[in-house]
Amino acid sequence: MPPTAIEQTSAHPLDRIIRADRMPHIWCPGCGIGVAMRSYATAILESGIPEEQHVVVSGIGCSGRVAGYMNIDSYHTTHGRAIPFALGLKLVKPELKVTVFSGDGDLAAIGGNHLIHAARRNVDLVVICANNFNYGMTGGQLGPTTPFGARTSTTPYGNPELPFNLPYLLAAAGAAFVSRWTTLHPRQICEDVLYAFAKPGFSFIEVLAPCPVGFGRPNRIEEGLDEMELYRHRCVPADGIPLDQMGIDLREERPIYVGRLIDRDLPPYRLQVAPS
Amino acid sequence: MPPTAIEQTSAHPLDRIIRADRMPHIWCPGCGIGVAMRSYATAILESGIPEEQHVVVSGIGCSGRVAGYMNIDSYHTTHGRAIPFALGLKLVKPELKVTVFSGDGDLAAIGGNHLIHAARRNVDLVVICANNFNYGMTGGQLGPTTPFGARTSTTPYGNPELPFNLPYLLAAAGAAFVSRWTTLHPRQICEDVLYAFAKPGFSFIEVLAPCPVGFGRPNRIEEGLDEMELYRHRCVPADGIPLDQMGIDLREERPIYVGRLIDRDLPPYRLQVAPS
Amino acid sequence: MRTEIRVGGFGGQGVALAGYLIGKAASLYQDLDAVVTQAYGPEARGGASSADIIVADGPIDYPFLTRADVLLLLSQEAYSRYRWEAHADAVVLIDDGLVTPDGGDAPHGIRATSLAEELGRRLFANVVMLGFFSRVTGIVERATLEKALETTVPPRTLEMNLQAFALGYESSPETEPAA
Amino acid sequence: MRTEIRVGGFGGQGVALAGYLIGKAASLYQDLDAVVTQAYGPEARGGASSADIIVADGPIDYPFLTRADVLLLLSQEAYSRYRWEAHADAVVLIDDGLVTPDGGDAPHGIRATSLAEELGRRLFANVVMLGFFSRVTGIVERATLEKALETTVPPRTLEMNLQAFALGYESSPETEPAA
Amino acid sequence: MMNVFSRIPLDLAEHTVPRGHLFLIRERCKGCRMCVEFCPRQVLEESAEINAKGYHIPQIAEGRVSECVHCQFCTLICPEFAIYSLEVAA
Amino acid sequence: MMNVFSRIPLDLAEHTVPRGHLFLIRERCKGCRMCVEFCPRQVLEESAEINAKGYHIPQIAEGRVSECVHCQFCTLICPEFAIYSLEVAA
Amino acid sequence: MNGDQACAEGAIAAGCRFFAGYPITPSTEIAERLARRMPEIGGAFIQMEDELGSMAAILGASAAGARSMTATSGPGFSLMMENIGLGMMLELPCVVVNIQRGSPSTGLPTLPGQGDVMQARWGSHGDYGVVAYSPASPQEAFDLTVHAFNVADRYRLPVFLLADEVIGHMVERVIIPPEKEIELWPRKRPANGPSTTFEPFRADPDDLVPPMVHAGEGYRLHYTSLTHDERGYPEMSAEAHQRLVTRLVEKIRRHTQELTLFEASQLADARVVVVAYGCTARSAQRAVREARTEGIPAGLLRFISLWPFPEAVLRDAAQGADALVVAEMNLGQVAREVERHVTVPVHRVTRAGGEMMPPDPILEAIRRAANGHRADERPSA
Amino acid sequence: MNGDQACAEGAIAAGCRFFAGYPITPSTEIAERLARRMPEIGGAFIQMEDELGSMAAILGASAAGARSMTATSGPGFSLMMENIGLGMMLELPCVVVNIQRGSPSTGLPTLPGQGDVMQARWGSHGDYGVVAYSPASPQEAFDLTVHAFNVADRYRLPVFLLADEVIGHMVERVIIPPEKEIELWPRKRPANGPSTTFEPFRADPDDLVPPMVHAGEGYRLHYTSLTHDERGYPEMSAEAHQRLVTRLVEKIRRHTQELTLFEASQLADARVVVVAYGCTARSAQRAVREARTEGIPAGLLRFISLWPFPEAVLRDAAQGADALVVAEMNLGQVAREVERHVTVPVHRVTRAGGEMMPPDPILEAIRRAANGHRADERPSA
Ligand SMILES: Cc1ncc(C[n+]2csc(CCOP(=O)(O)OP(=O)(O)O)c2C)c(N)n1
Ligand SMILES: Cc1ncc(C[n+]2csc(CCOP(=O)(O)OP(=O)(O)O)c2C)c(N)n1
Ligand code: SF4
Ligand code: SF4
Ligand code: SF4
Ligand code: SF4
Ligand code: SF4
Ligand code: SF4
Ligand SMILES: [Mg+2]
Ligand SMILES: [Mg+2]
Repeated sequence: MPPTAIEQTSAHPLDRIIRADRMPHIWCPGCGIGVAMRSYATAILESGIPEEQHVVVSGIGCSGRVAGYMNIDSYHTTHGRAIPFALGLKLVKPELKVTVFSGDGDLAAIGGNHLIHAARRNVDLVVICANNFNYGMTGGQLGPTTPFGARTSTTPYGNPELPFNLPYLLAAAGAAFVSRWTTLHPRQICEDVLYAFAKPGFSFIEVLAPCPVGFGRPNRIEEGLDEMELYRHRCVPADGIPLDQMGIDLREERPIYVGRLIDRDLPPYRLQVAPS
Repeated sequence: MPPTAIEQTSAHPLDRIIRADRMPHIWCPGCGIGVAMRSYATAILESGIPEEQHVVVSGIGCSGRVAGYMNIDSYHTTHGRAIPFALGLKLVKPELKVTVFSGDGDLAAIGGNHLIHAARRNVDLVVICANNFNYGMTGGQLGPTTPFGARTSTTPYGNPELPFNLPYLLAAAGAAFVSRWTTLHPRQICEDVLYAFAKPGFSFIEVLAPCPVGFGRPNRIEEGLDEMELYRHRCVPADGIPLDQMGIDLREERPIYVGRLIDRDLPPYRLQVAPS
Repeated sequence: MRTEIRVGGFGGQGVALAGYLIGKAASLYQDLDAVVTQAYGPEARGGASSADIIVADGPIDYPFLTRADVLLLLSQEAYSRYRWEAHADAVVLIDDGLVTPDGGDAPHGIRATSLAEELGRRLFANVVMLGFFSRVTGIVERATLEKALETTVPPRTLEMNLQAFALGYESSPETEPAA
Repeated sequence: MRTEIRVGGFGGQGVALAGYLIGKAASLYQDLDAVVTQAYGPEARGGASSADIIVADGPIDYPFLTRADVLLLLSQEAYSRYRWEAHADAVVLIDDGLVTPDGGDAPHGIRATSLAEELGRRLFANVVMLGFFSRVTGIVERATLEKALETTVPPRTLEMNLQAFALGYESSPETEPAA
Repeated sequence: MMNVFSRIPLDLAEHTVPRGHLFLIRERCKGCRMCVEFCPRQVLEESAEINAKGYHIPQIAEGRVSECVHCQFCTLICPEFAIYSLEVAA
Repeated sequence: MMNVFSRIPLDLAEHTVPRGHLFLIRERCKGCRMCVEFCPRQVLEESAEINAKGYHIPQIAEGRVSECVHCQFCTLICPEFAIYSLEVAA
Repeated sequence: MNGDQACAEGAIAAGCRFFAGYPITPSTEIAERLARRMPEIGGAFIQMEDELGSMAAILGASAAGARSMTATSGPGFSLMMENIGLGMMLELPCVVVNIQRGSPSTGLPTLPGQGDVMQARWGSHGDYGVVAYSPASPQEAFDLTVHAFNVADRYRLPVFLLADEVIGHMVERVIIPPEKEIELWPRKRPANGPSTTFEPFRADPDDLVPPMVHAGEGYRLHYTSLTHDERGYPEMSAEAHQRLVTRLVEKIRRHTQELTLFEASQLADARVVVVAYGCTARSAQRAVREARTEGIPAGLLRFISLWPFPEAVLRDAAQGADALVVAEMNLGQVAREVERHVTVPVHRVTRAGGEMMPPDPILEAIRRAANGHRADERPSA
Repeated sequence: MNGDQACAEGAIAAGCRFFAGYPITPSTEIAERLARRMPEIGGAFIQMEDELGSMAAILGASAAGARSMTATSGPGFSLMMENIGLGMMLELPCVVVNIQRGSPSTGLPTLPGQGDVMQARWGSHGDYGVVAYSPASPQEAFDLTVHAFNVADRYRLPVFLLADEVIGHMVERVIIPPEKEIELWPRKRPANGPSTTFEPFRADPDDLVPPMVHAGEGYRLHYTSLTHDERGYPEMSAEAHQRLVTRLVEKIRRHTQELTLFEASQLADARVVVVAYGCTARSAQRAVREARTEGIPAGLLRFISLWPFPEAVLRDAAQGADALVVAEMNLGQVAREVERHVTVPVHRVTRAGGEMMPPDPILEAIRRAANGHRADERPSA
């Protein structure tokens, strides 16, 4: 049998939960954000919680465009402020499942303060962070997760800064649940989002995602596919590895730990109530 | 012999390093900030580094007034921005010893993002944080270190938020040196400031300090002295205690761990240099 | 009728509360209008502190003191600062345990802080002073000030507050001898 | 003399670079003034992309296209979007591997992307197109465009760039048969 | 170094194998080849054909049309919501 | 629970004991009593005297004037830069 | 009750059930009172990590359907500017209180100023319409807070209460009317439920305000801070931008009359009209009274709304006057607006702040104006 | 070279050796170029965690003695407002570049606007003087960046370069003069070394600018964002505040003439004067040329400096004219200033942004103005 064309169609099973009228999205070929988003979309459908009860809030960035593509109540706010916006929304309507979907720069650079304070308060939010090791949207600059020595458009001689180890930071700040996966793990992302939906308090799910245009090319990871291969070869389950070892380094010999990293019961944030 | 009056004088041995013309300072009776400041002042004198080479940068708060009382080059900036201001200054004149002296609210609430990013970059700064568990300056509100359940003017029914464990947070963010003392430990503070002066990279020294007016009174620690007694009874050396146990809790049975908590060699921040 | 009253002292002496109580008594429990304003020291506690009350029988436009008619002074600093800004014939009340009046001045003195200390808490010096003020000036009545205390202070401290007030009200309103 | 040139395609095709090279060649290496402007898609890559070059023999005020005299089109989308905004008699150059012209239109075609792919990197389609543009229009000369390449592209890619340019320049400038 | 990804095919092997039928929304595809590379059954390959945006869309490799086990990994890994498989009634 | 503060007096005991003479900048004192409470030799006590701001300043307790060992803890712990001891030539 | 507390009570009376703030003198008492009060009435009080977060949080709360508020002073107001712009763009009703102190920068934290009037108008990037009210007493702080919520909901934007430290900290009798006497305007809401044709940013042509949809109501709406079309979808075009931005400005400008609040006293025969607002108006009131006792026919136009600029009432008031006196605790921010709209000489009485402007300099300016002195040339750079 | 890159090269030519920034379209190319260039010349490039940090860092760098700069666009400019106020208060020279895009909020990130003109003047709380320049070509972006540093150092304040996306991204020939031909004004420094009587905030009465002392020079100086006296010590009094704030405003206002830059073309006989700036001035130039070919005596007054407002040159230019046309890519921000200073009709040509204003609407306004049409009433709220 010769090669066969795949049957063409114009609709996708997820079209009811994504804004199909806005497809194709703006993301580059090989970009991982779409995979992270579909994992979230799938979790919504599998959650058993009506779609009308789900809200997604994003900041600004390529990852921040997710809010614009999800066919649920969705807010595309300002750079770095998705978490406090989501917090206000959630406290007023605690019955809603409020998820923040945004990028490493949005959440951990300009939005870093809200991130650690929301984790500290243990507010009942699910935060999905698409970590592509750079600022994709603005053209591939240094971000707070860019590995030491990596090249970006603002570190042409190699990054002189050490990156955040996000799970460790979130653990220290007070998050109840932290996990890390890559876009090679769509099922696990979906599972952990589902788990986070059910878990009271602050959940943080880091999804490593290729950004071939911004991060990949300057660092000789030409295609999204190449970064996926890298994940395939270097991802290792984190079981038992201490949190301070979770940093990601580009050097070949270092593993990338993935899995559920923190899962603990801390009192979730409750508004003050006057004794009656 | 009957009680004797202490010999009166009008000058103090430290008057050359403090702005004696501005004494008495604005701090309340029993406030601990003065003790933390004098420990820093002593360290400057003992450092062997000429006083002209020392710079202090503060944010806004009672603790932030330290910059105004030190008789060295001193900058009293905006609330939360002492660290990036100091960073700019330091990068331009690396030969200066730049210390940031500010409060828990200034550094860890509004300034939290700069704090974690400066630690991540491991910029060569010494940060002294006078942690009095509240916002003293504005009259005793909730701060990011206010213990769970504590009363402040904005948590009249008890604090519903969990506080930061600052040493743990700083460790996760990337600081090279972290220690914690109280105002009962002026010698140790001085020693650790001296140590931090000599240590490349980011040092963070947390000094627990009584704020009887803001934090003490609503929490039945009426006087500065009472909080000092509490330190006397509950401070315990941190040796071997894991960082995630360093949180401070008001409940009687919990110890307050003090000592050098992190001391590690990480590459300190260096500006990018073009290969020649 | 517009009477301008200033209470002066340092932070922690309850100057603001004293001012508030006068204003509350006048505007809520007597048929007067009143405005209370307060001079803050630096943002923190511990600096100089004062509270001004304007009491009038009609709407008050400019809410600040132009020149005090009555002074309640709880510290030397307050005395030096405010005494001579006030009308020369102003009614001046001082804590004469803390304030030494200038030569030629003859304020009404009461050892408010010592009396409060005897009562057990020096923090009540302000309330002692209030009693004294009511007695000496009569601008605000004992009953309304006591009502203001009742509706303002924490219930568990009310008793002691009323005692402090009585101490001030009942002490003899002697004038300090002009030194 | 004011000539308005538009290069259109999608992100990643090097549209901006092509525009830049034309402008640089004209303004630095020929006795012309030039302005290059660029239409960004959304902030990210991957959307539609275009670059406009105004070439003139004197100062340029309004720096944008009013109506294109020359078009270099690297995608169908760009063709549909820009072709009929341009002068009807504009010189239209297309990558005819990617663009199917409308009925009645007779642009100059070259299989730029295929040629670049044959050379080893489809990314060089833009440079193939540049060569073709120089040959067909003569507005900017081969020598100055090559000089612009030399001073712009990373040295290690210069050789391949010059080959791509030559491929475009030397291919026969045939007009597409009007379909 | 234990490979996390390898779990997926491993698990699959233990089930009775279903069959899938593939669909593609041609104009959404950006030719990233994720589906091609990560199909555990090598069902897909890049075609020579390009869509309106100039991307090479995938096709079913020679002789592999019935190899699809409806594992849906192509569906999950396609960043474009472009390709998916539906289970074929056995 | 080991008490960190207790280190200070412990160390001191091992040295030959010097003597200190105390000084006070009266108008700086805010009567916080830190010097009084934390002097390891109970040299100080609160006096009845108050300064211009109304604070009770410390004084040397009955019979303790020569007990000062110049450990300087009062100097270190005074938040007001108000009290200090100087070593008396032995 | 002081002005801060009155403002807090006003919020509660207006049905505000979400407050997010960050302490700052002289606004802190608002937060402190609401920290105590909100939990009593089932509302939310949260102290955020900074003012950026406070502003974002009240927008989120608004999006969920609550009446929400924050309170700050100059430095915090500056920090809120980006997210105030977000509120304008997403058209999320809420109230932002600024108890002004001595500015710029940290300035005089405990002392009054009125230096943020122009900032309230222009502090965030780009063009958008603004509504701001300025109370002259604690009672008015209460009343205007209620009104600000009403206006915010009717016109869908963050509304500013621009008070000053004098009003915030001054204690005066405040009468809180019984609940049923407080007029509350409903938020503008869509007539019909979710449907595929519903466009959340399609404004009614008569008032230019789109009805508002909240999270969790089944509309599956999208709000974006990018320029958007009537569906709420991003649209990167000059046309969409022109349409949207013009509407954001026009929906306020067009309602200037409805939004204007002022108090005129003794204007009928006034030859010298004093314009003032906030605490300064109280001194102006006294200066006018004293001028009258001197036989000068002075009057007072007190602006209660500052934005949209009350130009019509200003022009009316200036009609019969020989001169205007504008008194304010900044270096002439409202005066420069006044100058745009009148032709008679404008005498500026300015103070940088730090203490309430006393009546004297205003009285003197009235005298100068009455004697036909030229207004001082003080072009503002 | 595009305008962004030209600006970066201008900074280097001006001796700027410290850049702290945060990427934002359309200013990012400035950061990217300096990331490459600074390390080549021993300067500092640092990408901060946000714009709050960027602004604070360049102030610290300035305090240490460096010429320092940051670059951003509307959203980041809003975030910088608090620390811009700090720079004004501490009188720390530096340059803040805003490459304007479509505003408000996230708006149109990749498309041009000129909507931040009033924000540049009033964006931080309180009163202070402001200097802003607006380039109309990449070459001018280079030249004005150099000039902005000079002005910053002479008058001790953060100076704004208010460019727009068109200029930032437009590629044109830029000539960089040899180093020795670039005029650099020195920062104003004290005549003598440290002494006990030196007062760091004592201004020279002739220019109102205090000489500047840097960290590490032995002065043991204190800088505070609180209101301060001449020693730099906090002073919480209305008098000190009045003295300080008035000086901050006056030191700029008084030098309006020296700070004003403009280009007049064909004004001598112009009956219709077009006022424009930045990219819009290029379209205005063409419109004027076309009007002339139609026989309309039009001329162009191009503002190069926007703040302090060039009122004198405006009045001069308006002298012989029958009408003014103000063209800008916002809803009339400079037009409202123009209206304050002239009596002839002012025709506004406004666009919210999203694409460069083409010459046509300007030409039409010129025609209308020439035919004596009334200016459209468009009172700005
Ligand atoms: C206040 C502000 N500063 C800067 C920007 C420009 N900006 C937009 S997205 C972005 C970075 C996004 O990075 P990240 O969150 O990692 O998302 P990615 O694009 O990588 O998915 C920046 C700096 C902005 N929009 N607003
Ligand atoms: C932008 C801004 N927000 C708020 C304030 C008000 N403010 C001044 S100091 C302070 C808190 C200080 O707390 P902390 O740093 O812990 O110092 P402390 O007074 O407790 O020593 C606040 C909220 C301010 N000055 N600027
Ligand atoms: S720039 Fe990077 S993150 Fe953004 S769409 Fe492209 S690949 Fe994805
Ligand atoms: S309020 Fe607290 S921190 Fe501030 S001076 Fe008083 S005791 Fe110290
Ligand atoms: S469903 Fe699985 S087996 Fe079938 S094509 Fe997709 S990835 Fe391959
Ligand atoms: S994964 Fe999707 S976008 Fe990528 S090649 Fe396959 S079908 Fe196309
Ligand atoms: S020096 Fe030591 S012993 Fe002497 S008084 Fe002070 S604390 Fe006591
Ligand atoms: S420690 Fe200092 S301030 Fe406190 S009582 Fe002693 S001398 Fe006075
Ligand atoms: Mg990213
Ligand atoms: Mg504190």
